[in-house]
Amino acid sequence: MSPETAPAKPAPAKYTKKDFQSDQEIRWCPGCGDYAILNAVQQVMPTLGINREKFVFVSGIGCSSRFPYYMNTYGFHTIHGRAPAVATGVKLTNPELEVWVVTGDGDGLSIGGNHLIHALRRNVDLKILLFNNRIYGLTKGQYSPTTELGKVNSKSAPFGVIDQPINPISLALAAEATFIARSVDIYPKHLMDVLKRVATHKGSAFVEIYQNCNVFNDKAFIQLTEKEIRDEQNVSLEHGKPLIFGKQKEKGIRLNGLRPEVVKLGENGITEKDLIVHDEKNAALAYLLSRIGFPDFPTPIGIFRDETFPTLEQRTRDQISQARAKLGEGDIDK
Amino acid sequence: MSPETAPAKPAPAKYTKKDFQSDQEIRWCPGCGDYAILNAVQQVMPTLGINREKFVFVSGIGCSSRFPYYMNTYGFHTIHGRAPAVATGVKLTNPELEVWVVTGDGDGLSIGGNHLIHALRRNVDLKILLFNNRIYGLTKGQYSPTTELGKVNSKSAPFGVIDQPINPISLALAAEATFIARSVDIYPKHLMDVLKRVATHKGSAFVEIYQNCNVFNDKAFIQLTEKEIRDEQNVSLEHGKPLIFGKQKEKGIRLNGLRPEVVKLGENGITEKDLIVHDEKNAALAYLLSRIGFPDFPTPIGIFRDETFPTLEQRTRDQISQARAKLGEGDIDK
Amino acid sequence: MTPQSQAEAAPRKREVLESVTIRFAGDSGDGVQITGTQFTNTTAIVGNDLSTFPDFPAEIRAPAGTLPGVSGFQIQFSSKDIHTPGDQPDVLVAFNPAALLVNTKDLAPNSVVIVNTDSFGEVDLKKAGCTSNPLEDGTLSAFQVFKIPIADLTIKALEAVPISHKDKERCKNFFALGVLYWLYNRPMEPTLKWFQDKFKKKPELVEANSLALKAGYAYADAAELFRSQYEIPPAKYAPGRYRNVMGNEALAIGLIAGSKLSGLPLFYGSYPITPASDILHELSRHKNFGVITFQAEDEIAAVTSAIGASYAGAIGVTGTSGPGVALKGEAINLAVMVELPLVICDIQRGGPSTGLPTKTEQADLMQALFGRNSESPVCVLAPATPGDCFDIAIQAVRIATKYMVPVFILSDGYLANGAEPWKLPKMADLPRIEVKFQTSPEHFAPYLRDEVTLARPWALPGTPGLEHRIGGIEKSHIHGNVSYDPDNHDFMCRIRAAKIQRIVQDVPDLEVAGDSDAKILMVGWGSPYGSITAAVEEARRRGIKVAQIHLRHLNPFPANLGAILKRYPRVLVPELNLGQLLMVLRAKYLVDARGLNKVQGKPFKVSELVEAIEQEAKTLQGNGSPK
Amino acid sequence: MTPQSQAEAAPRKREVLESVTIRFAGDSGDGVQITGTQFTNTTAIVGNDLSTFPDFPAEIRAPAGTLPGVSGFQIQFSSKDIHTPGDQPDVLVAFNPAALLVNTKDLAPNSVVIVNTDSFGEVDLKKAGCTSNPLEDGTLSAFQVFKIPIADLTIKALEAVPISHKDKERCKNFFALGVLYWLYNRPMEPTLKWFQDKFKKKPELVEANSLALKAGYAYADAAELFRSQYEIPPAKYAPGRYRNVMGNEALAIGLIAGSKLSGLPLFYGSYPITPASDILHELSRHKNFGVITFQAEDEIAAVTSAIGASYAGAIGVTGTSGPGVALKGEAINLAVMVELPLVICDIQRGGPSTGLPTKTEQADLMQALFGRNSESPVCVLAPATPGDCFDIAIQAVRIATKYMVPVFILSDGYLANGAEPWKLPKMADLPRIEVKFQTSPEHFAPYLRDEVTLARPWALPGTPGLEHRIGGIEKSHIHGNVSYDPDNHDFMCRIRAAKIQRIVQDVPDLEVAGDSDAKILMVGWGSPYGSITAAVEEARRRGIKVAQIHLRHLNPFPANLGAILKRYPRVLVPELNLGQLLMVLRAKYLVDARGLNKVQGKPFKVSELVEAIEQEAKTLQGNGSPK
Ligand SMILES: Cc1ncc(C[n+]2csc(CCOP(=O)(O)OP(=O)(O)O)c2C)c(N)n1
Ligand SMILES: Cc1ncc(C[n+]2csc(CCOP(=O)(O)OP(=O)(O)O)c2C)c(N)n1
Ligand code: SF4
Ligand code: SF4
Ligand SMILES: [Mg+2]
Ligand SMILES: [Mg+2]
Repeated sequence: MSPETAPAKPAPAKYTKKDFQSDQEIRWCPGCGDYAILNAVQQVMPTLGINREKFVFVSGIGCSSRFPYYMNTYGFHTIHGRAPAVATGVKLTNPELEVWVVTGDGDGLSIGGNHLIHALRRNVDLKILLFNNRIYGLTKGQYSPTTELGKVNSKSAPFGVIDQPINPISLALAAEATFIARSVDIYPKHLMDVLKRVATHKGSAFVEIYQNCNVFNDKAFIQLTEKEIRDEQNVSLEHGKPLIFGKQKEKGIRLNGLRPEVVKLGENGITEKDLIVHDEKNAALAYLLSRIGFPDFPTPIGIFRDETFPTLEQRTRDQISQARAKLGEGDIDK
Repeated sequence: MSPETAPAKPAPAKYTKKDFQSDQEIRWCPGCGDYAILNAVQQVMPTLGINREKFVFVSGIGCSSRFPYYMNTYGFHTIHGRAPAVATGVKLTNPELEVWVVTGDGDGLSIGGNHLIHALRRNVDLKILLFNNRIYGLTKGQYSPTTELGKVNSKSAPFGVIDQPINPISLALAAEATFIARSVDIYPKHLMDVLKRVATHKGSAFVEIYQNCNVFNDKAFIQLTEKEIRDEQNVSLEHGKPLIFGKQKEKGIRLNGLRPEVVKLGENGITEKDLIVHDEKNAALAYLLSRIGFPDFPTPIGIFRDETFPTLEQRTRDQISQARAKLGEGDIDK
Repeated sequence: MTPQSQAEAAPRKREVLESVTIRFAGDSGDGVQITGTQFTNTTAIVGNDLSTFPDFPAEIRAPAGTLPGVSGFQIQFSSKDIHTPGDQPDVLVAFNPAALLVNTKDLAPNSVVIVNTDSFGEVDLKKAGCTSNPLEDGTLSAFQVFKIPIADLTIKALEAVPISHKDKERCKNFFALGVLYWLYNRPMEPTLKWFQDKFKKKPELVEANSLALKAGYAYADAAELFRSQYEIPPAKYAPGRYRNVMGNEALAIGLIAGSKLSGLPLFYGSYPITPASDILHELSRHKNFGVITFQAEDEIAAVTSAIGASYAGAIGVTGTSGPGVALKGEAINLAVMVELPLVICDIQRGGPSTGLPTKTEQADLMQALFGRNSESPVCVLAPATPGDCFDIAIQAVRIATKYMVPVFILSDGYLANGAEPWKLPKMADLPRIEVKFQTSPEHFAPYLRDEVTLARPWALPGTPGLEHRIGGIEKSHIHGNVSYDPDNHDFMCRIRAAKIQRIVQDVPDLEVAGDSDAKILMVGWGSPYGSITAAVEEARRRGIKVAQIHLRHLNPFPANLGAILKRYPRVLVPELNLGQLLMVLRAKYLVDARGLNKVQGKPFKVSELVEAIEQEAKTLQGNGSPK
Repeated sequence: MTPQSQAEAAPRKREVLESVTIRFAGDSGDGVQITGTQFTNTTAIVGNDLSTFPDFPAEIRAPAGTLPGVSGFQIQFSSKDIHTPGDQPDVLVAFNPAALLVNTKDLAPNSVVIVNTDSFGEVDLKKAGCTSNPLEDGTLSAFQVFKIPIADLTIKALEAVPISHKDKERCKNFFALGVLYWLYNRPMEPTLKWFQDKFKKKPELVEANSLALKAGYAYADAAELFRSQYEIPPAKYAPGRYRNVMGNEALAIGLIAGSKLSGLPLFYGSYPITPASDILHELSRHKNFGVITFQAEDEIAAVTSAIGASYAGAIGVTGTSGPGVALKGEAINLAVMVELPLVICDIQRGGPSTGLPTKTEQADLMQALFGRNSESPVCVLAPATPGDCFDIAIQAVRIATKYMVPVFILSDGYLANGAEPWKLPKMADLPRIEVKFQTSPEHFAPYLRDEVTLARPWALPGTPGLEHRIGGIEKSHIHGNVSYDPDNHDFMCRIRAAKIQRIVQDVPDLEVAGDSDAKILMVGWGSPYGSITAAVEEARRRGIKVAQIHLRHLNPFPANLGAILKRYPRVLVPELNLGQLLMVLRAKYLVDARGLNKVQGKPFKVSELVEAIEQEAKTLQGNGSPK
């Protein structure tokens, strides 16, 4: 049974969350944000109407990368940083499969940064979830490429981090990923909405998920998680809608030339019309939004970009059929 | 003599181009664009007023990476893709040195992509020259990460390239490189001007140089090199100046919302005022410009971005002195 | 002599013991490692010889109370010279059922078991997967069990302290420590002092933990629980200041010492990986020594940045574990080709692939020797004990700079985290490392070699008149220009190999321990040194003639190795792998050496090796001398 | 028998020769490789046995006319069965002074030298660094020199053709080819036909090149230059269709055949590197076979994508050279741990580091066997000839899928670019490769092993009911869950090793060639097969008793290897490295084998090996049997 002749697809079974829970005991620290993300994924899976055996979760190494063990699907816990490359091989070989990649800020942006951008720019149909806790959790607390300048709580920079951090969304954009989004571990509804969108996207998809490592980098995203302030500190991106935020939805973001600025609705005549209207097809806007956040701006969450281009696996298949049409099915004896 | 106690800097000697030519016979194919770039660099060096022994040229592997052999400075022809990392070690150890990196589109963007973005985002004071010929020259003609979709002249994609190429300028921008520029092998004056600017920049600098590989990818940049059309096909970026181009300087680029568009000056009342005024400090603008080019737009050349932030080597030194101030010079016996 | 051997004796007296082995076990959350470390430090101060073995669970903290979550810390301390953390604990301190279940199998009949009865409720038992309560179902019938409501007693003792109930309960490990301090008659001051520093900013915690410790001590003293208190007299040491040191710590300090002795700045390029990360952590805390630490984006950047640093005049060092070394091979070959100093620390762990990241193994010898394309000779060293990591680090810096070569240090998880008393070095007593950079253009050629060492000159960028180019393509002899000449390539391949062989000048001859007229020779390398040494001593005590050599230099070998091997009819090579040194010895010396191999992520037990020796001795007797 | 031996003979007759060796030499720009290839293909059609050796200059084209720019192509062809491209050319065709200078040192006295006199002007001589003109200064006095104004004659011949002067001059190599076709009596048709296809779109070039070829032929016929024409009768072959094949080409076709025989899609993940790139080029031209080629961003992505492909049910193959293998070690270990099929093609080149990229070497054996962290057993195969690359590729696919293991193919630059006549396989005659995927959940466990092969089941994602997880952490026996159990780890390490040993079931016993009563046994592997075989034949012709075995399986070894080695007093191991197979043989079998080692980026000369054998034979006579 070669992948090219995979078993006929039976009518999608009706699943519940339980069907996506493996028998493996979960091994994350109590209180880890990874639990919430696992929960969200396991809730979204049954809603997709796709047979369970079609799902493959590929990961690298890290706390986040233990994820596949807890999904009752096919799972491959590979080596550090290489999941996107392994997943590319899987998807090119059998495009029928739904290939999800789970990675971390170290796995995906440090050792694996190159594989990430190349998988994205090739537009392989992979759903890449990057759990960003701004720390190396598994190795017990070294700073990561997303750790803030000056941060002193990491084991490898006791005098403070001196490396300018990397911006995952800007990077995905530079790599021309066709789907780019951001969500937060403890925003279950928002996270599930994003996951549903990514599940239906065809092409390279990148989702940054802010995740709390309560053991080595607790409260890294406090501005988004503390009840009191979070409404002031995040702005949700919705296609075709103006960028409004705040407890009373009283604030918004407008463009001054190419520079975004926070404005108060009503104040000196500012109305919704003055605000940026989100457009998932506008890369320049996505780039602008990728560079704003705490403390001067609310942090944008939601879908930055959603474009459709032919996927690499599609182009590979097309090329093979064209070659066959042109040269006839290959025959070694000839 | 440890680097920390390097020899006192004598008054910069007066050099000529010859002083920067090594005794090694040059090994590039006749007609290769690399000759022009070498020539430009060797002409710029004497103008910098820096002692020759301070220069270190570090490269990876590729035709372009043979560059250091031909410079009569210190040179290190390392391994494929790793030059930025080697150079980082050099610069952190001896900040007195002027460290230049020469790489190619394969060396720097394929195998070495990750080292490139990490060197850039850390803002190590490296001058990185990427010779982009959109092909693997040394290995005799496989497509590279910058080869255009559908291109059929490469040995590894006889049926046409199906990988979406990567955009080097966007990538450098996502990595927050503090200096980003583009020039062309056969634009000697422009190239030398850019090189002089990069030489004086303190921090991570990235220069993409379009270079013709006349053996395996001839005329890859024909729109910029053919006398007849080049003036229509490139727009030079100058800080504070509007984006004007064309044989008669009759055309310009303006912004329609966040979308750039080509306009004719004079036509339905369009004047210079309507055009984009270049600003090296505006990353969003740089991003917009990084994504325009042939065929719909002229290709921007010149300096996309020039910002100043503390360098990694500076921060490293500062941290050491602070630690010494705080804890006193380390003593193992204690 | 162990506690239980005293069990029948009359009430409350002082027994003198030679050695005791204690194991603390509980949840990662129970502070097992801290408790063990405190007991260790105090014991070092008291002047006993000691050896420790922290046994971590899998990297991520498993759910509280479960078997995979159990963390252990074992220490053997003694009035005599000892070499291992002990095969079997005499005393087990178990903070919960899981800890008890996981560890009882390692106990000899009649050993002492101290349990925290407060953590044996329904829930706790369920988490540990117990169907019945091991405290009642006879599981422990073979042992002397001391049931103490440690948590309750602690909380009572802290009544007055203004901290949460949960925080009080957290202090229970120090109550247990107090009990042991009394039992083995150790002073509380060092730990009390440690509380002061550790919780500077939280006085209430200083009070709470101090109270808990004292309460435990008082409880043991008052309660009629223990029939006697034990005395372990100080061991006799060579004079000098001692402190307790772990392998990675010693390695880090050794690198700094190497930097000071050579006058070279130390550059450490590394990407975190268990169990090597602590070297990075340690060095990054010592910026006041001028150390440059660079946390690279991956292992390849780590090693190549170190090569760049050496090129610019630092001593470039990179550290990792097996999987990282597998990534650095190509870059290490660049250092081989451009002949620059480079120190590669490989803190070995269980493999292959991700393997057993937190467990020990010594299976990277072949990788260090041969894990690169083409003919790629490098120097390989291996420390024998935690303290030896310091000396090996200095030796690595000396050889790397003197011969302009890459040098591997093969440590492992056991040495990295294990501790032993360590005599503080005096820098003044350590021989300087002479480094001469090329400064004058006269007679300068990039590959003109020193006659004695075959080293090429180290000509730093920034030196006027020495501008030159190096790289990974084959170089011409003397001038170092790119050369495709067939004979030159052959010549250079052989001279690179010869250069590594020259290092033998800096390798002391081996001294054979044990019986010169023995029929059996034990040949070891790396961390099994302690177990092998203890096993040889034990075997000889049992009247078997056996000799021992231990290799700290694995390439090149000491000059007299071949001669020694040939002197003994039977050569045994214990390794925590499937026979790597064994293969090299057989190939090089054509001796029919036999391997004693174990790949369990754990060090050798002394008893395992003693048995193997006895076994071999029998066969030898049987058939006279071996075929 | 060689041409010059005929030199004194009477005018213009037909001489019959057994074998001739010709070397074409000139600038990369002179079309030397094309000329050689055309001569080779025609010679294959004529039915001679042949062997070729293209010798490329450094990767980048050096300036025209300089010594480093010289490119060479050597072919030996014969009416008998031959094994090498020949030690010394009988005929040298030199297109310029540089080509002459570089190659004359390889000529025997009296050999034929054909020079293009038009390229011996001032400038040309200067470029080649000549102070005097070698055509006049006596440099060539020892040879039969034929001075032909090849360029001029070509241009004249093409007068009528409407192309530039420069383009006309470019056709001169085919004029030279015409001369040789006449001299060795080869038909021009195949080449004329080739022009038709090659320049389909440029009729004027078809005309030009055809005219040049014919002009050369006519010139040789007319001019009184050569005293005779030579005849090399066809060799006797087993019946079948033959074509000329190069190693990389055969390897690529072999992989496709493996895919067809197994019914698995072929996935080739690779990052370009000399001399492996041609495999990628070849496969990417065969998309109509359903081949998926993936040019990855680096070697690590190349091998990991191949592992992903195997996981999804393809036969995952990755190809590179030594430096690339040095980067793939960690990923190969993942395949070792998850026990998936993987084929790694290592087309070896000169090292270490970047080394001599365009030259051949066989120094990656140790890297293939041991270049990874911890205990990492893999299967290693090595082809003996260009054509053998096809069979080895199929064998690699068979073993990888049958045992679920990584399999190394160690080819090298010499095999990759060398050519030999190759009997076209009939797919129908090749044994199928049986692959059974797990389909039913019954009795399924990810690490439940087959009793015979010890392979675990191959359960593809997409199969209902088999959802399971695999990864690089140690796995529990049968169930494959993450396991930190010490005994399980030891067990799994040993079973992974045992599984590789089981492959011996698929390894044919060695057959000893030569004299069974010989005192000397030659043991080879890889590309030296031809030279060793020729040397053994020659030595025996000279009356020395010598035997030969050649290893195509390097791990595991054939079952009868040990027994064979013990039968011969002296074992010699010729390798293009410093003694790698030698070390493994000595360690495994404790035989005092001796190495014949050369690391010059060139194959062995037959004469070198014959001398070594004679030398050894003498010593053996001297001291009876060796110590
Ligand atoms: C080749 C290799 N290098 C290093 C490591 C050690 N390592 C494992 S996970 C990790 C970083 C994990 O950080 P991240 O990706 O952010 O995952 P998290 O644990 O934070 O979820 C490192 C450095 C490894 N396992 N393999
Ligand atoms: C580890 C490794 N992989 C692959 C190669 C082969 N290789 C050398 S240069 C090169 C690509 C060169 O392309 P580019 O960087 O664009 O340089 P160019 O020759 O075009 O100037 C490759 C694949 C190598 N030398 N080392
Ligand atoms: S270390 Fe941090 S990221 Fe890892 S499991 Fe624990 S809390 Fe989660
Ligand atoms: S191959 Fe191309 S890039 Fe390389 S030297 Fe020749 S022309 Fe230049
Ligand atoms: Mg993280
Ligand atoms: Mg290129």
